[in-house]
Amino acid sequence: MLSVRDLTVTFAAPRGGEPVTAVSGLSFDLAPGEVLGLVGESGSGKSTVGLAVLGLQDPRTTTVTGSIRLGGRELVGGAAEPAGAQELVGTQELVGAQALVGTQELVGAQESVLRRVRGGRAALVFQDALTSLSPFHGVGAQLAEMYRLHHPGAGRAEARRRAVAMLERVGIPAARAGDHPHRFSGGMRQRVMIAMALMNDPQLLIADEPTTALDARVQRQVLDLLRELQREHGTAVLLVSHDLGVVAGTTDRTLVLRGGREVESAPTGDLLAAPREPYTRALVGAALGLDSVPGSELPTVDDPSPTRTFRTRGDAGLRPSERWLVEVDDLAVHFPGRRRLASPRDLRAEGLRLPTLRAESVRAVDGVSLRIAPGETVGLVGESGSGKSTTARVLAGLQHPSGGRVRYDGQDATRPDRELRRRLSREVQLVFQDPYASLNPRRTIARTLDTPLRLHTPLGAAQRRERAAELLEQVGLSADHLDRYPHEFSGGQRQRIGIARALAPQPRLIIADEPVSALDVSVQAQVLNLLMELRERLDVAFLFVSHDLAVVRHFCDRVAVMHRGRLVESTDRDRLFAAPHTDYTRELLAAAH
Amino acid sequence: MLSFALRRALQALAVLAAVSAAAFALFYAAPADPARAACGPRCDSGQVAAVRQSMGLDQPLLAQYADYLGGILAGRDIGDVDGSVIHCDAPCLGYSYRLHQPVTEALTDHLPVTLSLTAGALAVLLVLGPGTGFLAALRHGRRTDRLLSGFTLVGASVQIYFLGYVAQWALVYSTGLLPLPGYTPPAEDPAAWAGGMLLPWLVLGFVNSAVFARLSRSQLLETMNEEYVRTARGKGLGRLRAHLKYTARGAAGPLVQLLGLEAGALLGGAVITETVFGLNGVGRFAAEAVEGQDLPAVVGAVLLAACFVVLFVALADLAVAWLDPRVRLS
Amino acid sequence: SAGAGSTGSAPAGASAKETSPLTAALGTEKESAGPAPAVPGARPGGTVNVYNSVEFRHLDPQKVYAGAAYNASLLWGRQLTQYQVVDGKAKLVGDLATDTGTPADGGRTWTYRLKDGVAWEDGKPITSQDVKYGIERTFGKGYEVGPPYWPQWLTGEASYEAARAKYAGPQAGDLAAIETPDERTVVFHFPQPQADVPYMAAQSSSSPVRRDKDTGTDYDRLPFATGPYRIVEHVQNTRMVLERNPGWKADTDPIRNQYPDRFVFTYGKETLNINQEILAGRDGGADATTASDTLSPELYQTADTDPKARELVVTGRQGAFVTQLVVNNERVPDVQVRKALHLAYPRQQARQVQGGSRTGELATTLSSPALIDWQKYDLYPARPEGDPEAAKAELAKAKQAPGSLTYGYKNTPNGQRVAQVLVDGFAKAGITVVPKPIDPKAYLDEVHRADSPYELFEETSSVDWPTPSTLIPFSFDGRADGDLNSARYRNPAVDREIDRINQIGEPRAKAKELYALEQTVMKDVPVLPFAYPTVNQLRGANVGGAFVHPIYGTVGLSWLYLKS
Amino acid sequence: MAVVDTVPAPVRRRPAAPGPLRRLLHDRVGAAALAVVLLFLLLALAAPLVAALYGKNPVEHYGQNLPGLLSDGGLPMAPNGGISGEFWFGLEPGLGRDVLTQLLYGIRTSLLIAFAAAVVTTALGVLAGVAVGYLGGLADRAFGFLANVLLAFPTLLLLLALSPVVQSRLVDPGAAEPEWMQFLVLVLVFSAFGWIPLALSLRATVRSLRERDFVQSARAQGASRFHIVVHELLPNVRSQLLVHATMAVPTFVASEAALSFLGVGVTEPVPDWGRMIARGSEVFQADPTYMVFPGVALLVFVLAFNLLGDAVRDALDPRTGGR
Ligand SMILES: Nc1ncnc2c1ncn2[C@@H]1O[C@H](COP(=O)(O)OP(=O)(O)OP(=O)(O)O)[C@@H](O)[C@H]1O
Ligand SMILES: Nc1ncnc2c1ncn2[C@@H]1O[C@H](COP(=O)(O)OP(=O)(O)OP(=O)(O)O)[C@@H](O)[C@H]1O
Ligand SMILES: [Mg+2]
Ligand SMILES: [Mg+2]
Repeated sequence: MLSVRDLTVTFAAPRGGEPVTAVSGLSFDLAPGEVLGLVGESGSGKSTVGLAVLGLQDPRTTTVTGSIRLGGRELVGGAAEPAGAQELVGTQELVGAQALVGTQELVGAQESVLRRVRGGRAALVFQDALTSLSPFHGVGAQLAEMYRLHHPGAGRAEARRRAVAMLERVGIPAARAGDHPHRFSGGMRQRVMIAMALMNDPQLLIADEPTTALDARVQRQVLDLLRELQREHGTAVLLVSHDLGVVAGTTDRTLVLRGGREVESAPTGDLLAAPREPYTRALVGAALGLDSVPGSELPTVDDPSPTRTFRTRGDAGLRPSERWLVEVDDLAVHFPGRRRLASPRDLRAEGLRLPTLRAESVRAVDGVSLRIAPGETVGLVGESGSGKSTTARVLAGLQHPSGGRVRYDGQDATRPDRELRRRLSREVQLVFQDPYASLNPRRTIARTLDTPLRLHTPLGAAQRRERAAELLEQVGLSADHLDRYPHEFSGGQRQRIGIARALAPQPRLIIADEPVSALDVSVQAQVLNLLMELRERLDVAFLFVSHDLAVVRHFCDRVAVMHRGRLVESTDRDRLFAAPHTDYTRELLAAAH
Repeated sequence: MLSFALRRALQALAVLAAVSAAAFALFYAAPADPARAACGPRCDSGQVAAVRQSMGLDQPLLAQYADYLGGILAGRDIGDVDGSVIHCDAPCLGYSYRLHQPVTEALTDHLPVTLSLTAGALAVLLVLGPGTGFLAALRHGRRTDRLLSGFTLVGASVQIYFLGYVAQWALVYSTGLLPLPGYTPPAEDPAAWAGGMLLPWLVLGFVNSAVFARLSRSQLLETMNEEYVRTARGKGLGRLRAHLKYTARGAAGPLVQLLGLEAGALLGGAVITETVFGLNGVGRFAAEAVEGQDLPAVVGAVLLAACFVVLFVALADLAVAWLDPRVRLS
Repeated sequence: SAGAGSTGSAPAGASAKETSPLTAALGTEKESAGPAPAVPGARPGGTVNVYNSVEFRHLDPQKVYAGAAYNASLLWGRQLTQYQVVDGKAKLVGDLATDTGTPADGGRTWTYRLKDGVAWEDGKPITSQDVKYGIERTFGKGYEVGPPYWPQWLTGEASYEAARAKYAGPQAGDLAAIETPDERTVVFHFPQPQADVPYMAAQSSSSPVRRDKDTGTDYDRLPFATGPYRIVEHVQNTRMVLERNPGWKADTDPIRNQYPDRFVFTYGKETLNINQEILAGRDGGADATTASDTLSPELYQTADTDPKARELVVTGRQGAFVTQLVVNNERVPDVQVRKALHLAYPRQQARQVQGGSRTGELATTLSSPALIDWQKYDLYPARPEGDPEAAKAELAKAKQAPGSLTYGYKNTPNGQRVAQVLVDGFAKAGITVVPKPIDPKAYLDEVHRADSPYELFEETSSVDWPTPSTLIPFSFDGRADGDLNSARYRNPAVDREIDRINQIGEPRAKAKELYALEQTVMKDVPVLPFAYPTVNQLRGANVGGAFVHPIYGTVGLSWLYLKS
Repeated sequence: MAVVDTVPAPVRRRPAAPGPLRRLLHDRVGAAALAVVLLFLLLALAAPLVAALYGKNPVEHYGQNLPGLLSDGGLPMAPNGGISGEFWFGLEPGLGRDVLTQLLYGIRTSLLIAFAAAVVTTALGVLAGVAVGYLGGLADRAFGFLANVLLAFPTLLLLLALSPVVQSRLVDPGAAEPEWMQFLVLVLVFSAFGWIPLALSLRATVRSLRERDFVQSARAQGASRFHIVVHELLPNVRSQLLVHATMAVPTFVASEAALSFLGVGVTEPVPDWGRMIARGSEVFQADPTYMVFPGVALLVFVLAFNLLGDAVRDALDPRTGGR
């Protein structure tokens, strides 16, 4: 189905520096109906492979060599085109494709060829869902377009119907098909991306971290959907993921990448059971299960068997002589919905005669009460779209609540005065769910990190730069990255930059919205270790939004569960995992196992 | 959206009131004496005073302004130079002593010319401006890009009276390639209308297109690198279509804003174009009114122009909000 | 001679020389009888297009007070007297009246008789009451814009205001000073002798107006016709259509012809466009003429080099205008200094930047060659390019050096260039001139106002009719204010002389005395004559009979015909 | 990134930072454009020197004072606008001044005014547009009002009405209006109106930017509004700004010429391109040469300036790499 030979992808020197070779000499094959897992640490080139297959990198800055063949049958005499730098777009040659019926060389292929392949025979789920959806068009329309592009005969209504049906299959209600992406939660956007990729029943699906923002239940639902498609249409799937659980449950074979090179490739079962390479072994070892010792230092690739255990707060709640750091009472956030003409039926129901414009508001958060003590870590879990990010944004002061009260350190934080606002901005930091969107595309990382340091620390310019470098190293990046721009990073790297930024002013409360969702297990462990260390050293409190129950269990003192904008449960970690109160929580837990 | 429109309408009224007040004050405070102009060079000061009185210019400025506003809302009676009284109907912008005509009527006489001119010029401008800008952005850095940019830049660096004059000379008077510039009502003879306006359209559109070409080029280049454009291409959209549908939409905000401005300004400020091509539109009317110190006509023309600017700027605001759903109307 | 008839191709400047070409002498009763002398080669029919960049300010006959409008209004309006033009020479003859008027009582009483068969456009006869009513209107409110002479003369008051205080127009009742003993006779009674009544009777303000057709303000848009054409459509600032007037009889009119079927006036086109359209002859351009727009400077070269274009230029003297550099005599009281300025004045260069000799002939006199019995004189011969040495010599004789002189000019590109010429030219004679631009609209107010700070400024002056009566007595009367006497020339002897001459009732005798007085004034060099301006206008290739009217200074419309 | 930034970079640069300047110089067209613009600036500065070497000055009326150069109507007698060994670029019709020196000194006038106005309008437009777009609310409404009033007011008519007032009020009657005053008035007038289009279009952009997460993130960190406007928003509107700024210069040169035409621009005898072009269009048919020099000079300058703008834009955009 897909045959990649000797693939090398090099990014041109950003502003004169060394060219970055993101993938070098990679070869693999993918048979119809097969699912290949692509794992590896963040920044190892996984997304780059996916984009290269469809020829979507900027041809002016990217050099792709090697051969990528897409076809329905076995390759004949598959001698790859001798590796030579070829521009992806604009080159006229069509390497050997004519000879092979249904087989196409994609490296250096003509734009028209690629166009037919993209979205039709091969579809791609992009990693960053927010920035990858057009902010100007409704999601339904974006899906319908995908269908019509590859079914020229189809009418608008037909495309629309299919789009809505597909959205429902990934769990997005038909009524919201007309909404624009910025009105959706992170997980919902990700599901939109998936739905879009599945519109045309592609033969090859490249799914780049498709489920990072999804809670276990929805994740399972989506993966089931993938599997179903694969059965029906024999779709081959290249699944990029760092979640070894997902890889184990979904893929037939797994390929481990590190630094753009293949480390190991084997059937998934074998690989996970008996990894050959030390790196793989470490990676597998780093995977977190629901049986870890909470608060213990996690194994990473560099340090596969740590011993240390971080001090946790132990009992959740207030110690004497303390007051709550954050008190949230009856918080509500309603978004005005799209106005539409009320249907005759609704009107009749309400006894109205004239057609009226009605806006059904979205109750994103509806009466949430929450407390966080100093130094305490509260996990916020719940299904996608249940209002976690919205709650987090309110606490960070970015969203005006429609009702309720937020107190910080005893003071009313919904209407902070100057003094309090200053304090809040230093002591409360937010890690955004969408890392790329939260980075200014026109500022280097150095400058992005410099802002909080300049605002909240007395350091001089040179010291700040040093500190920024230090922060980057703490999250597993290097000082070399300082002068790069956000678009030059991988998804996980961006997420780590977001974390580094939040750590910069040494806050008392970090509101972290899915901070490790895009990180491979090893880096995730590294970041969690860092956070736990900080917590121990500096007594930082966390509101930790995550759908990954294993992480929550390991990291949090107390867990709050949200469902449809309401807080359905808020208990001690151990109690929750041992004996969940509500059906909903039980369901969540069940899905995770 | 509805409340936005309402608020915009209120704001527009306030703007118009402010503009009319400013126009009134400025033009009435200028050193040239309209009564003297109306009277002629041989008048002695006594005669001028008599004229001034009959034109109502001896009243305090505020009283004159109040009368004026009242006239717009409810119509009013105006004393003519000979002491007789003329009634001027509701949107009364005063009475032109120079033309012996209510200003409103005079303006409506000239408006179709200016409307035709502007509409056509805008069409040309849209093709030449964003059109070439788009092509240039697509061919970024190549020869097409440079050529197109250069072409529109020529427009930016020539002045309309020069280009208009040379173009008329070359295309109309010496070679007869194009019909004489002039205005025929489109209802009368559409072909003659288009023929007579062709050259003014082309010249006005061309001269004003450069800024659009360049702005759209840079905006497009900016937006081309957005992730969602990549997604669109990942769907199998061709480069051109992806850019048309996604990039262009993302880049359109500032352009639309500028276009609104330009449309308003073209309507209100077509003085030079109309002069160059001998079109008898509102712009020329205004210039002549200034020349003839016909204050009611000047203020009326200014107000009309202001209406257009306000209208188009508001439309542009609406369009921007419609183009980008993330923008909140406030 | 000025306005060289229908060929219209006489080169500029060559036509008007030395003595007056004009015989604006008074015609006899026989000469006043119609019909007008036929224009050679003329044929009836067709539509003449008249292009005019701006609308005429007034059409109401009692408000019209400008050469081009006088000229155009001949098409639809008639007066008591009017100028008959043959071969470019004008002669004043009776128009509605049987002759140019009969004086009695040493010029205090003037009698006019109306011709038989003169009628309004609706066919009703024109009566003496109509004439009287028309002249009464000049007293009325709103008619300040017209000439003040009838009110001043009929009441004997020096100022228009005072005259109106005595009689305030037709609304105030009957004006006793005009008698209408019968339908056909008009008798004017003046408190003082008036010599210029025949000329005043030719002015538009002497047109009859019928009381029942007086629409007040609207009369300024649609006057009721007495001439060969009537106005059938008039959209202000846009278009005006004239058709033959059925009420007009050719044999009553010794002045006007009625060749074309229609005249269509188009307003609102820029001068340059008008001229180019006429030159190109497209879309009616061949059948067109301008009414007041002159040849654009942009086209001078074409008109000089392209023989086809040169054909179409109609050239002639611009009425009785004289352009002069006015010296503010209050600020420059020393005759010697003024004389030095006169000698140093770089007239030729100043004319060169404006287009050269095509624009006019350099002047030496205060009066224009267009006046009757005019004689050229040159009291202080000066070199056209300026004579710095002579000027310096003159300055040496001055009691005090002039310091720096402020030159106020209209802020137009042309004005700026002339200013540069003057600064440069006077500097050679050691005179510092500081140029000060003035907003063109405020120019006259600014240079005329009492405490005007300018020592030098340009002005174009004209008399109201081709006798010197309105020249020295108006512009150099020390008792008049800056509006009239812009040079602020004060000479009691001259003032006394003016009063004496004003008592003379016989036109030619009066003119003779005034020319003598002019030279007395010119001895003091109150102003520096610059040029007698020339007009260059275009007519379409198919238009015949075009010449510059010797009195009104623009192409006469009443003599035009279409060649085919 | 370093060259255009208005704020001092807080971080030590890498020693060999291949800044935008180097990227710019690598771009052949950009480098050429830069050279042309610099050449013009140099010529403007060195105008007196060049004129002295050439032996003419811009104010003397050679054509009028020396016989045989101009015709009775003021046109140069020699072909091609009077170009000769003596007068390299010919003579001005009418006054007969030397075209080359006029052109040289004209660079000073035109460019000084245009640059000054461009700088002021760009600064005002950026501050107003970005600030107001970000702040929204009351500031936005107030700005919208002001902008609409100013825009609705036809500049040309205003100028015609006002410039005499300025002249009569501010200038002593006995003295000529000083050059700097004319300059100042023009710059002020251009500035008063010129900033609005830029401000409006920036406001539109910023309105959509301000809802983005990266701005929100800066807000959450307690960044001041100033910081957000200058450091977060400005870099994202830079190319828009550049377009406006580079377009402003030729526009102002042209407007200034139009104003000279209406008698409210720079008056004689200050040499000025705009006025030269205006005069050139008057005598175009008779003496096309006179039009050619200022016309071509302006065209070359405008082209170079805009190409430079393009090149700078490209050099500044981190996402479009080297070609
Ligand atoms: N600007 C908005 N306008 C309208 N609805 C919105 C807006 N922002 C969020 N919502 C809606 O509010 C609900 C909660 O969104 P939120 O982002 O808080 O979810 P979440 O719990 O973070 O989900 P996820 O895990 O998928 O990120 C969703 O239904 C979402 O569609
Ligand atoms: N446009 C670019 N210019 C320069 N370097 C780039 C660019 N895009 C990606 N890179 C670099 O290439 C490497 C591989 O990136 P890629 O996005 O493929 O990683 P990934 O495996 O998908 O990681 P993640 O799991 O974090 O998403 C990274 O080190 C990244 O910094
Ligand atoms: Mg990735
Ligand atoms: Mg979320």
